[in-house]
Order: sequence, then C-alpha cells, then structure tokens
Amino acid sequence: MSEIIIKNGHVFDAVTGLKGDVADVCIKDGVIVDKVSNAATVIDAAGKTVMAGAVDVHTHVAGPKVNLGRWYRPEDKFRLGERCSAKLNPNTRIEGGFSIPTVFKTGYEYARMGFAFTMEAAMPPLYARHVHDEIRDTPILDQAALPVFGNNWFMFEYLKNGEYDNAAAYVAWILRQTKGYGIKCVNPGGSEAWGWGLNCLTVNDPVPYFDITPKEIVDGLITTNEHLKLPHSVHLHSNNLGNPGNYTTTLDSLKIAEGHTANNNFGRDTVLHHTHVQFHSYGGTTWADFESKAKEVMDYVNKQKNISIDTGNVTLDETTTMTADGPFEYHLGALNHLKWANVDVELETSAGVVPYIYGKNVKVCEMQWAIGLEIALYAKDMMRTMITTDHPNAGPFTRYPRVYAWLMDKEYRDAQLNGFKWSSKVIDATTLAELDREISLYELSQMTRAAPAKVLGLSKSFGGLAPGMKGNVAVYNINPDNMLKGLELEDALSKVSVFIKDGVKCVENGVVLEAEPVVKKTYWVNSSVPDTKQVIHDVSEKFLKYYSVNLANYEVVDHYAPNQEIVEV
Amino acid sequence: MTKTIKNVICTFCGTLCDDLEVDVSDDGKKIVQVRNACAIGAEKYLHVGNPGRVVLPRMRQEDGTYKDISYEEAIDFAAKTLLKAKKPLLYGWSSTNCEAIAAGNTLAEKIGGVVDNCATVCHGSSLLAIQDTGVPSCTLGEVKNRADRIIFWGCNPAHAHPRHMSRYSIFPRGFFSAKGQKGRKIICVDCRETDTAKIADTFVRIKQSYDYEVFDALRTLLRGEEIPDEVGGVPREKLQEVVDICKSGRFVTLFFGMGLTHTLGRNHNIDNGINFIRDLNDYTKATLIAMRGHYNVTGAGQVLGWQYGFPFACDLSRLTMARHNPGETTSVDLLVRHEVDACVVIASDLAAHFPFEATRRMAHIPTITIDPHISMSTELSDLHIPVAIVGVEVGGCCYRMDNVPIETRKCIDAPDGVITDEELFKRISARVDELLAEADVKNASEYLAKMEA
Amino acid sequence: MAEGAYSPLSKLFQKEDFEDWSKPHLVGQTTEYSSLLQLQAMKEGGKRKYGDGIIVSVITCTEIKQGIAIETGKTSPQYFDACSVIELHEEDFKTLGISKNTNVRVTSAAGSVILKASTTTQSLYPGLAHIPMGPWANILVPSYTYSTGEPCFCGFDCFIEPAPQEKVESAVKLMHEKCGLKYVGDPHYD
Amino acid sequence: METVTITLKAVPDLYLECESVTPDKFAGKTAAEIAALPCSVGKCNYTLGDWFEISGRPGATAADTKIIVNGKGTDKCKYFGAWMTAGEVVVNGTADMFTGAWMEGGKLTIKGDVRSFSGLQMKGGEMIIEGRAWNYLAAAYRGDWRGMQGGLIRVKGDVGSDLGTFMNGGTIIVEGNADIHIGTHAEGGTIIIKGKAHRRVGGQMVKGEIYVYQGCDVMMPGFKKIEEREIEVDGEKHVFNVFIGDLGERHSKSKGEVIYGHLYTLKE
Repeated sequence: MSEIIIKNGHVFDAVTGLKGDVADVCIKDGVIVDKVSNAATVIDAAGKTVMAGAVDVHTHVAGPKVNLGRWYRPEDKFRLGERCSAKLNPNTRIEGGFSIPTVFKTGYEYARMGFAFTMEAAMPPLYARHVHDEIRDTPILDQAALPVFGNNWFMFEYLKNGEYDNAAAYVAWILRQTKGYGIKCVNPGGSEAWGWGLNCLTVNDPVPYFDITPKEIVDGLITTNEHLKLPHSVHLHSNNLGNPGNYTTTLDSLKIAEGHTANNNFGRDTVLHHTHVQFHSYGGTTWADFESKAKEVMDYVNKQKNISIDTGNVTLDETTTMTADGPFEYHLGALNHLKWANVDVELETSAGVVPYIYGKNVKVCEMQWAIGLEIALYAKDMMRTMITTDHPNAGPFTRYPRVYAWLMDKEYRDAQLNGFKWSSKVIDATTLAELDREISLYELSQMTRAAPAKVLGLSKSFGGLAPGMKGNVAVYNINPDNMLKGLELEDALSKVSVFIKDGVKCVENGVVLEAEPVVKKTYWVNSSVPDTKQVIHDVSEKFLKYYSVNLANYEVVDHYAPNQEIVEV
Repeated sequence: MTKTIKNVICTFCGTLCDDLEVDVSDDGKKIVQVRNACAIGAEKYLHVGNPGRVVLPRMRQEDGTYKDISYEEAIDFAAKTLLKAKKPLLYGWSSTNCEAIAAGNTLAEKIGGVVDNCATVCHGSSLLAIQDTGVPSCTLGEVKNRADRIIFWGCNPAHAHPRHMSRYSIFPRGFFSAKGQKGRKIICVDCRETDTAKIADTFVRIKQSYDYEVFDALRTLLRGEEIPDEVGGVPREKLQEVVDICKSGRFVTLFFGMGLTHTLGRNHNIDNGINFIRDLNDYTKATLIAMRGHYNVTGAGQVLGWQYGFPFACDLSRLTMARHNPGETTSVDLLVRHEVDACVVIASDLAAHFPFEATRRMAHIPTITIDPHISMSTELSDLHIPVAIVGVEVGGCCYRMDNVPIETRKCIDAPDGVITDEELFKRISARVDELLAEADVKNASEYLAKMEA
Repeated sequence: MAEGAYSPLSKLFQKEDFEDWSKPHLVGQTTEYSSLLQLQAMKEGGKRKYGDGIIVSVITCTEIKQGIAIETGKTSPQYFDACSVIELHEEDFKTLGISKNTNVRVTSAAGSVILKASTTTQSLYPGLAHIPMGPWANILVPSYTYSTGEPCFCGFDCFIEPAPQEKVESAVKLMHEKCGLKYVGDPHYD
Repeated sequence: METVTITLKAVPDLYLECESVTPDKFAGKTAAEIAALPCSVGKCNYTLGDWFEISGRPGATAADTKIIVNGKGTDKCKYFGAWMTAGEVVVNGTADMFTGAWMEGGKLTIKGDVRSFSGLQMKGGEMIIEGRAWNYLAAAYRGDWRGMQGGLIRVKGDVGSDLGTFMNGGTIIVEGNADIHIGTHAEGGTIIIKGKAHRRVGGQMVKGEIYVYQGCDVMMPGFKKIEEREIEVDGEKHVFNVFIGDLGERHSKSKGEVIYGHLYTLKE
C-alpha cells in the first residue's frame, strides 16, 4: 500500500488541461488517484514543474543494428585510463557509451530526464529475440518494439493482390510471434531493392521482381492497420531519406493517408505517423543549392488532420547513424568515407550503420539543425507533433533537453545560429531566424507526453495525470513564475528533481536510486484476428524453402519478456 | 519406447543448425538416436550418456588428486577467490547460453574482473577489423536466396562447419537461386588444398601469410591499376580471373575464418578483405560473414555489447567503468604479461586452445573451471565445477554466426543435483553479496582494502 | 643490427629464454625470426636442412576428426590420435629421410614436443606443415600477439628432427609435466 | 622549471595504473597533495604516496613542472605522461603501456623501452624513446579513424608492428628497424625509418609520407615507382626511390590532382 502525494507543484498536463496551475498529484499503488491518506509520503514540489512521465515515440535503443553500433564503436565510450568518478549509487550497473549507450545507461539516462516509455522503432522479426533480450536488460523503462513490414515478401504478395485479410492475418501472426507492437515501414521497397544494391527513390519506383510500388505498400499497410484496429498507426520512414529535393517524395508519401480514417478503440485518430521529418524536408537539387522545405511539409501536415509526425532534430554531435534503410547508409558511408556496416535480413529488411559527425562548421549540418527546429516551430497541432532526435541518427537522446531549450528559448537558438561558420548562408536558406515562437512548458508536455501517448494508443495509461493513469510523474527544478533560460533550462530538464515510475521514486536530483524495485514492462499487441488458411500455408512453405531457421524456432518465447503488458485487440 | 524431439538446435558450431531430431528414452534421461546432425553434432548428443560424467565439484588436493566437494563449498571457494584477487580473469562463455553470460557479467561487475570470450583467440581480430572499417554483412538466408558467387577465404567448412555448405552457402536452392550449386561459382583461397577447396570451382593457393598482399592486389586490380606479375605466389592472371568472377556476379558473399585471423597481420587481413567487399559494392552487391567457431561465441559478444558496449576483452576492474583494449585486456596478453592473479574458465577449454605460455600461467594462479566435461583446463585448475550441458540438458538463447538469435531446446534432464551455469553464477553472486555485507563494505575494492589493512 | 631485432637460431633450444616472461618479446619475434632462417637456408645453398632436421612453417587448424574427438572427450584415445600428429608434405618426408608415422621432435621459439609425422589429403606444399589445434600444437605456438590478443597460431617456424625412439606423451601428462604440476595419471570416472 | 622526483618503493605485484603522473596533475600541489593523487592495481585503489617516494616540488603551472621517475619496476607502470599538455617527464627505465598516450604537449623522455600503445593518438609535444618501442606506437585507439595528429616521436631502437596506424599528422623518426604494418591507413604525417622494415609498409594509405632507408622485405603490390629524387630528411640529403600508393584505396582529389601516399626507399 504505497502512497505518494506531490504537493503544490505547477502542473502541466494536456490530459487534465492544467497549464501550470498549482495542484497536488496523488499516487496510490502505482496509479494516479484523486486523494491519498495522511500516511502518504509527501514530496514538496512548490516552485517546481510537474509533468507526467514522458514518452518517446521513436528511438533506436535495442536490437541487432544498435548492438552492432556498440560493437564497432569502442571510441564512442569512456576514454581509456580516465578515472571516472565513483558511481553515485553502488546498486546501479556500470554505464557506458555516448551516441549508443549501453542498455543500463539507456534506462538510467531516460529516467534522469523523466521518461517512462520508449518505442524501439525498428525490429527485424528474425531478430526479435535480440531486441527483447536487450529490452529485458534495460532498467526502469517500459518499452515496446515495432516490427518492420515495408520490405516483407509476404506483405508484397498480399498487398499486390489486395488480399487484406491475409495481410491482416499475417501481421497479427508476426505481432504474436515477435511480441511486436505495431506496423513499422522503412524505405518501402527500397530496402528489398538493396538486396541487389538498388533502391526506390520515389513512391512510384517499382520494387525489383515484386512488381509493387512503395505507394501501394504504404497504402496497403494503412488499410491493414485500420482493418486490425491496432493501437498505433502505420509508422513510416518514407523513401529518399536525406537527399536534396526529397520533400516532394515526402509529400507524396503523406498524401497516401488521404481518404483513410482511423478505426480503433484506443483514442487514436491518425492513420499515419511520419517519423524524423527533418531528414525528409530538403529542397534544392544538390548539397550546393540545398535548402529548407520545412514550411511546405508542415503546411501540409497542419491541414491534413489524420497524420502525425516527429521532428528528428539534429543536435550537432558526433553520433552514429543506424537505420533499416540499407541503401541510405551505403550512400552516407560513400559520402563521409567512415566505417560502413550493413545487415540484410532474409525476406524481411536490411539495415546499415555509419558514424556521422554533425559539425558546427559544416553548412549541411547547420542547415539540418535549423530545419529540425523549423518543423517543430511551424507545427500548429502539438498533439500531432512530437520531438525526437531519431536517436541516435540526428543525435543521442541524452540531448533532448538541449533541443527543448532551443525550442523554448529564441535567444538560445539564435546564439547557436549566429555562432555557425555559415550562419549567413543558413539564415538565407532557412526561415529559422524569422521564427520568434517559443514553445511553452504546456506545449512541451503535449509534444513529449500526451501526443506520443495518444498516437501510440497508450493514452489510457501514459502521457497524463488523470486518475487511473499509471503513476509516472516527473518533477523538474523549473519555476514557471520566473522561467529559466538557455543552459540553465537545459540543465533543469536533463536532471529531474524527482522521477516517480509506477509509484516508485527511482530518480532524485538526477541520481538513480535503487533501480530494482521498479518493474519494467514490455508492451506488445495480441490481435484476435485469426490465421487464414492461405497464411498458414504460405508461412510453412516460405520457412521450408527460403528461411534459414525453422518455423518452430521463430517464435519469441515468454521468458524473453518476463513482465509483459499484453494489449488485446 | 522413445519419444522424438523435433527442431532441436545443434550446439556445436556457429552454424547452429536447428533441424535436428533427437529420440530420447521415455524417462527423458537418455538420448537414444540423433538424426540430421553432422558427425560432430551427433557425437555431442550421443556421448552425453557416456560413463564418467562428473556430477560433483572437484577440488584439487596437495598430492595432485581431486576430492569431490559439495556445491556450497565450491561456491564459497569461488566467491572468496574472486573477491581476494586484485584482477581476476573470467574467460570462455562461448559454449553456454546468453542467460548464463548475463548472470556471469553481473558477477564480474561485482568482483571487478576482466570478461573475455573465445573470440579473443578466434575471431577477435575480425572484430578489430570491423571496429576499424565496419562490415557489409547479411544473414545466411540472404546468401541462400540470392548469392551466385561464394568465396571461402582461410576457412574450411568441410571440417569446421560440416553442414554450412549444404544449408546456406553452396548447395541450397533459394528464391532467386533455384539452380542451387549450378547457379553458383565457388572460389576458395587457402594455403592448403582443403576438402572445401576440392568442391570449389576455382582454387587459389596463396603462400602462407600473404593474404593481406593478395587482398591489396585484388583491390588494386578492381580499380584498374597495375600489379606485379605475381603476388603471394599467385600469378596476376589468376587474380584478374577472381576479380572478373566477382564483378560478373549479382550477389557476392565472402566467408572467412581462422586462416585470416591467426596468421600474420591478423585484423589487417580482414580489414583489407572487408574493404575489398566494400569496393565490390560499387559494381555489384557484395557481403561477407565471419565463420564463427563455438556455437555461442557470437552471443557472448552480443551480451557484452549491450551491457558494456564491447564485443570481447572487457575490463571491469575499475568497478565504475568498462574498458576494452585488445592487446592489453585480452586473455592471452593478460596471462602472459602476468596482469591477472586469478582465473575462471567457463564453458571453454583454455588449456587446450591457448599457447602454452599462457596455460602455464593459468595453472600457477588460482583457477576455477566450470565445464560439464573433463577437459585440459579442469585438469590444471584448483576447482572443477560441473554443470548441465546447454542445448541438451538446458535451453537458452544462442546467437548464430550471422548474429541471428535462436532459442536452444532441452532434450533430457541433467544428472541429479547438477545445476546450470546461470544458477551457479547467481549463487556465486549471492555469496559475494553476503561476504561484502559481512565485511560491511560497499564494493570489492573496499573489501580488498579492508583485508589488506 | 640492433640487439633483439633478430633472434639467433641458438635461442631455439634455450627454453628458459622463453620461460622468463619479464623479458620483452623480441620485436616481430616470429616474422623476423623466420626471415633469419631463410637467410641461413640461402647460405647453405637453398637447403632448409640442418643436420638431420628441417625447418618448416607450421599452421594449426581445426579438423573434423579433432572436432568429433573434442566431443568424445579431451582425455579420450580419439583425441590423442587426432591431435598428436604433424602433417607434412611428401617432399619433406624425403628430406627428413623418414617414413610415415615416425615420431619426430618439433621445436619452435616457444617450446618443444614429440609428435607423430603423418600425411594428409588436404595437400600442403613443401615447407608447410599442419598440426591440428590442441595441447600438443599449443606447446609450440608462440604467445606473441602483436598486441591484438591473437597469438601466432598459423605461420610460425619450427625445426623438425626424427625421433623414432621417443614417445608421444598423453595430453594431461604433457601439460602437468610442462607446468611443473604433480601428475597422478589420467582421470577415469568409470 | 621546478622538479619533482618520484621513486618507486617496490615492484608492483600486477600492473600499476598511474595516469596521475603528469605535470598537469602535479602543478601547484604540495608534496602531500601529490602523494594523495589516485593510482590503482586491478580493483585496488591506492595513492601515489603508497607506491612512490616523492621529493622536490612542482611549479605553479604544468609548463614549469618537471617530473623524474626512478626506481626498479617502472616497467610495470602504465600511463606515464598520458594526456600531458605541457612540462616535462623523464622515466629512468622502461615504461609499460600507454606511456604518453593522448599527449598534447610538453616533453616526455623514456630512458628504456616503451611497451605497446605508447603515444596513442598523440596530438602534440615531443616524445623521445631511447630504447625500443613495442606495437601500436602512435596508432589510433581501436575503432577510431583519428590517429596521431601532431607532435614528434623519436625512437633510438627498433619498433614493433602497427606503427602510426591511421596517422593524420606529426612525425615519427625510428633509428632502428620496424616490424610489419607501418603507417597502415595513413592519412597524413611523416614516418621515417632509418633501418629496414619487414613487410606491409603503407598498406591502405591514402596520404602522408613514409621513408624506409633500407627498404622492406616484401613490397605492397599497390605501390608504383614514379621517380628518383634527392630529398633532405631529418637533416641529411639522400637520393630516394619514390613510390605512390596504396593504389588499392580510393584517393581524394585536390585541384584535379589525385592525392597519393608516398613511400621512399634509399637508392643504392
């Protein structure tokens, strides 16, 4: 019978609509409640900011490519021989890594920033076990993972022939087999084409040998998704990422959502989530005349009500790019001549990893930084716009507070902008300098809490402080009455005063307390849609002929996710 | 009467075949018959029932004989030895499941040890090369479905991975490779004409230790530059032929093994090999896969990877940070340079596979060997703790040579009283915690300081 | 030439030089060392023969026989048969003047061991010998890793002399004696 | 310049990690404060005072601080002068791994040998090794593509393998012989070997210069002789055979000119 009351904090919460009003938040047995007895532990939040535990809609923190990144970047860790200060808590595990933190550091760092849930954004079904292995070892956080379907041979067949029942049955089967949460689609068709060293750059490029186009794939996936009534919408990383002039492809991809309507019981009203839009909002024809098209893209996003996006902000760090978009990584490796790793996965997807340095004096990187911020600042509906760094592609998630600060403090971001080597060129090619908007704490609580929870279909338990929701509360050393600026703000956001997960206090003043008592959960979707004869036949046939493992050894058995939260559909 | 267990995973080599059929006796205690396995795999399963299985920990006595002791005594001895050591080495991990490896890492972190797996004397140099230049790789299924050019360089699957060629590389018919072997051109590069080389369409015999030069020559030819008439004992025409075969392919896969990692240049050989494949990608699709030896050496690396960020040779002796520097924190160097003062050998045979100079050092420091069977290491160590055999008597997760995780299956019960690796490490950790609590200290470092004072 | 760059041939037979760990490894121990042997060979009219022994470059690899034997047991006769041999090219048998399955003494920079000389189907070339991975091979493997962690399992030079009267030791006995531990017979748990 | 002399009391049982022994850490401290600096053997934490007799006093800044290390067993101490930015360190004897690693300035003299990974990713300063150096001298740390950036290393004896891997700048002068893999992946800088090198010199190099006076046993196939030229190296003029390479690598262009790595061997 644990009871906690967080007293007199300035509460920002889109669910209860509190915009900084002073209020108490009560937690009983890990759940938000109206009131608690006098026996409750009191946490004084007077002059502090109180929000729900944050939700990360798109991050790469577990799985084969993430670990490959860890493997092949020892230089991303502590420098040898440097004596790091003793751990503040002997009960926590060793932490390491900057752009690709180890699982322990991942859990702790997210908790230090007040995050309660993260979505692993790309899980190759064949490697699902590996993803769950890492998720199991990640402390504190609740997590889920999205299997990739955009280059899956089964889906190609079903969608080409418009067999949506089979498509739905197969998706449901994969979700059960891999303990997955929803439908991720990376570079539709392009990653399969990469099996032959090719790519699909527009939504109409046919996929070699499969006679289907990216457009048909995405459209089919959306139909399937709504047919299944899954909690999350289709999660799209569209074609032609990171190339000048790609914003047309982005708009084409977004337009596919037109005419589709959300169909689910989770309060989700979007049908398509386009991720890391920053990488997809480039104009021009070459890196020379490369310019921002953030406005064009966001204008469409703002008026098209059934789509949501996340930003993918560049943080100007040395990081490690990793995506299931194999051809892109090869392209990037050819550009920066750094070490290129690639993993193609039979029948399912491909993936690549390349280190990348977002230099403060490289024009392209400065532009990318500006575009990322523009996207957030142009957004009209904060419930459909989320802030991410596409960790670790545009920068490590540990830099979220810096991104927030840039968005919330014009001075701070202008200082950065004017400090650039090419600032005049960047100011010409983007509109960032003209944007005076500063994101408010309330908007922040929408973009990092309520919105991702809603889009992921988790709004019943995450992203808010209404009674009945999970007892995840973050208290920051920010007094809205005299708002912090720049670095101080960044600092306050990166070290919570107190973070409570499921009613357990697990971080205090940025120090992780006993991580053990918090039960981290693995979320996955169990769809009631039954297997069709066709699917059963196809699966057994393809495994017999084309897979390198047997059907019987494909399923992720229960002990990989010791604490499951099964979302029944 | 026997019952048959299907889709059993063979826990011998990195190929991790998952289609074995094992007949076990009704009481689920004996393996009667194994189907689909290679000669080695079959032997692994069938000899489990051999007489002479050790079922109790054995402590070495003054006179050189061994005395059976209880698991409690063994665990207590292990915990104390590890706490007393200033820098213990925990080597092996390649023949157990990832659950045990994770439990072992927890222990290593408590007692400030160096965790190193068999990669250190196997594909460690491949991992160094990957750290230097990345790795364009793919799963074995991709090879099966697409590859029409296969290169075996310094590896001998016919002997080391017996079913590799039939399941993945040479013979199988896949989606785009319906012709099977007919549709593929096989190149074998080695300094001896191995049994693999005999199956190949093209065999290139190079002088021992000239791999780096030959890769360099191939890359130079690929760029249309001139090379000497002969490189590493191979005439220019032959090298040009190899380049042409590769360029004319639609999907090239290079399999490489000990022949590259154990010879002069080590990581640089693979480094240049990877770059050859990377260059090929300008003309066609090319990938490469390391022929990992032990069935879960990859998994050992994966667990270390997500827990500490390094694939092997992970030094936790600072207790607050993990360090990795092959050449310093690798087992052979640690032993030969006398950097460690205690040693735990888990699921591997250090004494049989390390150079003797290292083995002798191991024999002279307190050593605990954890192995189901009698091995060279058990005979040279102070304590031998028997455990259940993974993949036969206990399941668990293992990673294939292409990093694909596969859940191994339990076929029969372990002998009465014999515990699993995972349980053993958890119990040693628990004992360590007790000892720390008794001494009233926060960590192993303080414990040692207290002992010295 | 600076001291230590080359190791004189005599070092081959002075085991204690390699016993003492604290001595820095000779720079490029194996490589420079082999080039010295080549020089010597040239001096003697291109022959690799000294006295009644020859110099070969040795590789140690895994083999299916050895693989099976490992699973049977490291103390089993199968393992002994599979690993306590050195495979030579027919030419080298002639140069050594011995017939197949004769015992030979093999000495490297790291140590010395008695093995049975045999032939192989996996053809070698003259001057290249193969010993299956195992305790016997490892007596000879130099522990020098070039600071990569990987010792010289392949491509180290050895001096082979006929030793028909000598006996090939069992693995356990060999290890115990070399390590200076008391040998009380191979373990039997029947 | 003020001088601190530290003398090892006993030979470390395992290896002593003393990255605290740099002018930067000593500067402006009292003997007592220096004695309190951390060092460790395995998981045991000690202070410099536990292992060293400390005499003399440091200067106010690193630049005017000189450290002399004496005593038997220095060859079991790692990290002497690592990360040092100024001042001077003299080791009277052999030093173990990471001596002068990540060094950014100042002067480091080792009277004996240094073991592997010394001068790793050196940025500046001067390092003089009077004995031999083992492997990975002035190389890049595992996985890093930024090797030696600048500074000067002079080795009186021989060097082991992997000298100056991924070298970007600076100069290495070796008066003895070198083993395999010299200047692999070099992207700049100069390596001068006055003796002979064994094999694989300049493999995969894209830029930079390597002088091997007495040539190498086996030449890399990717190198092509372009000319013979008289060049002044380390104060003396010689006629060299000039090779370009590694032709197997992708080379960048500047002003239409392809940039190659250069390898020079003495013309008999």
